[in-house]
Amino acid sequence: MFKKIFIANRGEIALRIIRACKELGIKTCIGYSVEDKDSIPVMLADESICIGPAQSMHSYLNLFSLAQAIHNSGADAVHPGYGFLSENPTFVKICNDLDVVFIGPDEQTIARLADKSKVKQILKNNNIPTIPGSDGAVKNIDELKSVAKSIGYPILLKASWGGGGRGMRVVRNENELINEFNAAQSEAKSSFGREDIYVEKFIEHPRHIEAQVIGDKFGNIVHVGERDCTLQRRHQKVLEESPSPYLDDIKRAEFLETAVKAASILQYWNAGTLEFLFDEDKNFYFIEINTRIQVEHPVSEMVYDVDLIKEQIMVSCGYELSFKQEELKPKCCAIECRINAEDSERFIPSPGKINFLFMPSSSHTRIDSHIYCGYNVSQYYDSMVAKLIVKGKTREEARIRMLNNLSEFKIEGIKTNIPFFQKILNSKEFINNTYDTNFIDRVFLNHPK
Amino acid sequence: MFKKIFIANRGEIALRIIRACKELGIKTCIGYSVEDKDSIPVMLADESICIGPAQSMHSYLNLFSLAQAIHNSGADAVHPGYGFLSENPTFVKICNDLDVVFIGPDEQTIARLADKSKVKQILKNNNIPTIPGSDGAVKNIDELKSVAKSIGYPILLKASWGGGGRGMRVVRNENELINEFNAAQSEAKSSFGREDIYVEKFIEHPRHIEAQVIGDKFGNIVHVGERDCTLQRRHQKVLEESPSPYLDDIKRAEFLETAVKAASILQYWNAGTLEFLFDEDKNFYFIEINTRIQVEHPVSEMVYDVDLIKEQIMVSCGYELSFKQEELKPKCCAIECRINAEDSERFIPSPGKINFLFMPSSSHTRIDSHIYCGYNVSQYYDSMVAKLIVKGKTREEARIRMLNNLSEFKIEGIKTNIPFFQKILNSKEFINNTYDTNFIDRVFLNHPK
Amino acid sequence: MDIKTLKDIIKIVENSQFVEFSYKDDELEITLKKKEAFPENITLQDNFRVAETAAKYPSQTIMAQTSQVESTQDPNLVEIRSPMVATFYRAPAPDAKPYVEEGQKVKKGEVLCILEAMKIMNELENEFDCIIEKILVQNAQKVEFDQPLFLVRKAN
Amino acid sequence: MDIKTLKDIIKIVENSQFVEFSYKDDELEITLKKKEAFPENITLQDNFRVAETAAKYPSQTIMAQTSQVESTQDPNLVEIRSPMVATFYRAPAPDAKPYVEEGQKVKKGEVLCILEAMKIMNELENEFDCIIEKILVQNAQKVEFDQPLFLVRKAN
Repeated sequence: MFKKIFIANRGEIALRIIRACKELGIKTCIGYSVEDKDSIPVMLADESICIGPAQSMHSYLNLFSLAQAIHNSGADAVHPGYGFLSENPTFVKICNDLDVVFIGPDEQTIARLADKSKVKQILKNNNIPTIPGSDGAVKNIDELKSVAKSIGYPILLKASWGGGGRGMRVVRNENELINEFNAAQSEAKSSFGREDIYVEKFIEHPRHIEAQVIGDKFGNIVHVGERDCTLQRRHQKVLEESPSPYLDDIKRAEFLETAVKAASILQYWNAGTLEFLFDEDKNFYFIEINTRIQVEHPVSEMVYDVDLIKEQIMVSCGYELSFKQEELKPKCCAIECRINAEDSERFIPSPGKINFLFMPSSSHTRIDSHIYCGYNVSQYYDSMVAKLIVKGKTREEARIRMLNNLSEFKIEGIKTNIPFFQKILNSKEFINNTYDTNFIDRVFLNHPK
Repeated sequence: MFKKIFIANRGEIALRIIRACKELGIKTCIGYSVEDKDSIPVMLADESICIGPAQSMHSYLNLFSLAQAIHNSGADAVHPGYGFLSENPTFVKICNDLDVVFIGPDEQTIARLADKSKVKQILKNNNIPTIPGSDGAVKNIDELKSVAKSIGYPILLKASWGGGGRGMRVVRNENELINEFNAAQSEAKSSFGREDIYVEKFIEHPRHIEAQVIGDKFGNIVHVGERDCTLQRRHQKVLEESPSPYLDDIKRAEFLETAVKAASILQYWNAGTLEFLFDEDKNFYFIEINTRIQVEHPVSEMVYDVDLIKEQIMVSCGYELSFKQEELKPKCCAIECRINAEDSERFIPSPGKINFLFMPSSSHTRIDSHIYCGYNVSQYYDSMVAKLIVKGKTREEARIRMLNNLSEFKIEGIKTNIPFFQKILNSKEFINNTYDTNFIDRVFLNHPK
Repeated sequence: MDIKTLKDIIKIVENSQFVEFSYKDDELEITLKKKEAFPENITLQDNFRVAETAAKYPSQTIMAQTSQVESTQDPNLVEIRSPMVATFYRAPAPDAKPYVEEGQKVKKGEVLCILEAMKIMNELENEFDCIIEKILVQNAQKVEFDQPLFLVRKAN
Repeated sequence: MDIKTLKDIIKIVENSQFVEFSYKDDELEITLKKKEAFPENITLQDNFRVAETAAKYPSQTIMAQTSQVESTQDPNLVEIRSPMVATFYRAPAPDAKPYVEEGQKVKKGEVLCILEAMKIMNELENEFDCIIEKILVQNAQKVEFDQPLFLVRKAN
């Protein structure tokens, strides 16, 4: 097993990694920015190295500084968490050059799967359902037009190298096509450095459901169930749950089997997530694969009673998976709310110092959070301050418990989206499970769909 | 179901009751002392009524004030928690007179079981093993001497109306007998108002193991496993765990069966605990029955995945038990540490204002606590500030996780016994399970056994 | 002023409870600040009041207990608080006229109201001569321990 | 007031619990403050220093960056901090003599030390004329971003 893991991340996921390492008896060293000097992860890690100033570009995204810090730390492995450099092939290469294990898939795998349109192509050729669209990036306006015609409007323009919903545009008829395409290209160029755009059939009222997979170096790969991430605000996940209330057991089995098959086709290993869209007839289409641990991983951990971070560390170290597919059974229903430091009406970030804090606790509650009373929520980083995960024997029990837990969650000094979650969890659409990915934008923000 | 429950308690158990009520959709009204004005239970209860000044005698133990408050609240039930008036027959009677349900056994049952020596007598006559000793209180010195002779030294002098270990004295030979007896009588008189003393065989190196039972009004009664409370400091429980590592499955089954039989003989219903001592040959002897929910109940809740407070409320309301004995199976190992605001070297209380607080959290952690950063730990009440309960697939996994959780538990402004727990959990005696009820006093306090 | 005087002042202030002291001359100006004068001591004051109340309570007297109003400087303006959980009645009977009205002068020992608890009618006696500035609760209202009932001005 | 008197006053205040003392004469004005009279803003100062450092960093200069020492009032006493995670070397080679010694005068533009990061030897240049008061890290020691390397006194 590893002796010391260097944590190239911050906040709750850094804390989560420290906890997993403690259970495995592995020492930790965290690289932190000056802004995070007084953070809980820095307090709880065995060692810490300041890697730069507050701005991520010069600290958490600073390959040069991180490389030296990893070297100085004497760590034999690096956990990138999510975001930042977690899917950056260059960072993986640097780790390799330093003779340090990058906890995640290998450099080639990450590079291979970074090209979303190529991945789609491979799966399509292997009879994994994908959304009808262009074969990879469209070369020119003519190809664009013909593809659009063949699959029919509305269509979606996506950046080949994009992610997180940025650089995505819906086009409803040919008149809008060229302007939107040019806009998408320039946005992609500025956001991701490459202007490649590919085309997809736009699905009305879709559900966003993803499959958690994890595999080892010996070709063993299993799924740890699905997560329903349909509740999004501007393509950003807001609330996740598992199992998905949208699927019956037959459809669920078919879906998860397909996801594992897709992962095998892509020769994927380590922890990963395959994202799919479901249309109103419950046909599902592959969108993309994420080659990292995800924010919402605790939902699956609650439902299947596994520790994905520990498992990720062990398979990266060369161990076989500690469980077989048939040993994994859903034990409950779990819901996660992403508590953000933001105005719950207009969703603008609300950084500042927390001057009162009380968090719920119970046998069925888990909170992944790095905040404390007196902690200053920085404007430099993501506004998520806590992940509140609650389980119940049924979805309804979990929903009620989540509402009770939210009513106990007292935080002063910053605004949070807790009131927003209370509205959602009490909405008939959520209770009756009759919502799609546009639900929040449509109902709560009154945005044109 | 009840409409509103009045909570006649404070601190973490008041919060625990509020949480149970929220899940059952029952409103809550808490009676609080001026000292507890800014406490979390007062913040989270639907209503609150100030019942008196800081001193318990004039607030939480003030029958007159509580009676009026219960009346004013319009509640249809009262939860007494543990301690305070939870086992006071007069309080139960007052509730009855107010036409309010006391959540616990009925007045007669509590009164009947308050006389410890009488209870022992009944069980003895029904072939439940009890510790050899006097039949009830000893009338005089002569009886005392003859009993002592017949059962042999060392013997234990106990107050018939006592509890919590107070008024207990070990006598190792006849020379000490009379002095100790007189001392015990006067202590009993001052502590419990009655000077009755009964005699018991003193067991060397005993293990303290108790059985959790719960029954309804229809004669259904089940056990929810055992709790090993052997780790005590001056007869005060410090750490509890379930299942007991001292018992193999055959002995466990025999013990729990006996406990349920004893409860039936005593016609007991509602939540209760039967305490036993185990000698070095694993013979067990009944000591006493507690007719309330206990501090350490979460340990059993974690292991058996039940909610004892909810169940207690439901059976008190007249419902049948929601589970049968055969449905209750231990699912894991759980350990509870009672985090107290006290110096961990000399165990003197350390009240004061908490100015920094960070508590651990995970899927296998539960914390029952009412404290927050800025909260003032009052010198007027019990020094317990948090119950940290951790589970694992094995006892060793639970032990490691407890140590990891304790290392994450950061609290400043008051001293706590966390360092003390770290010593205990790392001691070879705890790891190898070779300790008795005197372990802490002997090893950590160097008191004469 | 000479060094000796200054020394004395410093010693005096240091050994005092004052955490801030300033003195200005000509148009004489003195400021003395105690710890309590600074934020975060609200609870402290609270506990103090509690203790005071507690000290009074055990005697089970039904004499009105008072505490100074925090929001004002006026030392004569005090609150008369309830010594028990009860129901508040302004008059001895539903049809009778109230014991006191706002603006009324009340002598020490006169009855202010009735506090009914557990079927017992407790007459709340006035502790000192005063004027009723405001009656803070409604007739037949349920009151809790330590709840302000009357705002009164002490007569000197 | 003569220097002797002033010394006395200073001694008295120094040995007292007062953290602030001011004295004005003619229209005499005295102020004495104990530390309780101040809010705690250590963290605030910290954040300030952080911001300042951050502002400097993006330029990626390997010019030494400095920040004033908190513990002292002396505006000329400053810390030179590491602009990168690196290994600190006092000399260009193991056998060579150190660039600077404590007590030495150093001109603007002179090399203070070498910061080795990713096999690259970065010479840390001095920003202003100063005297090396103290070298705060050992030769070949691993240093983190923003870590104080030298305590120097600005020459004016």
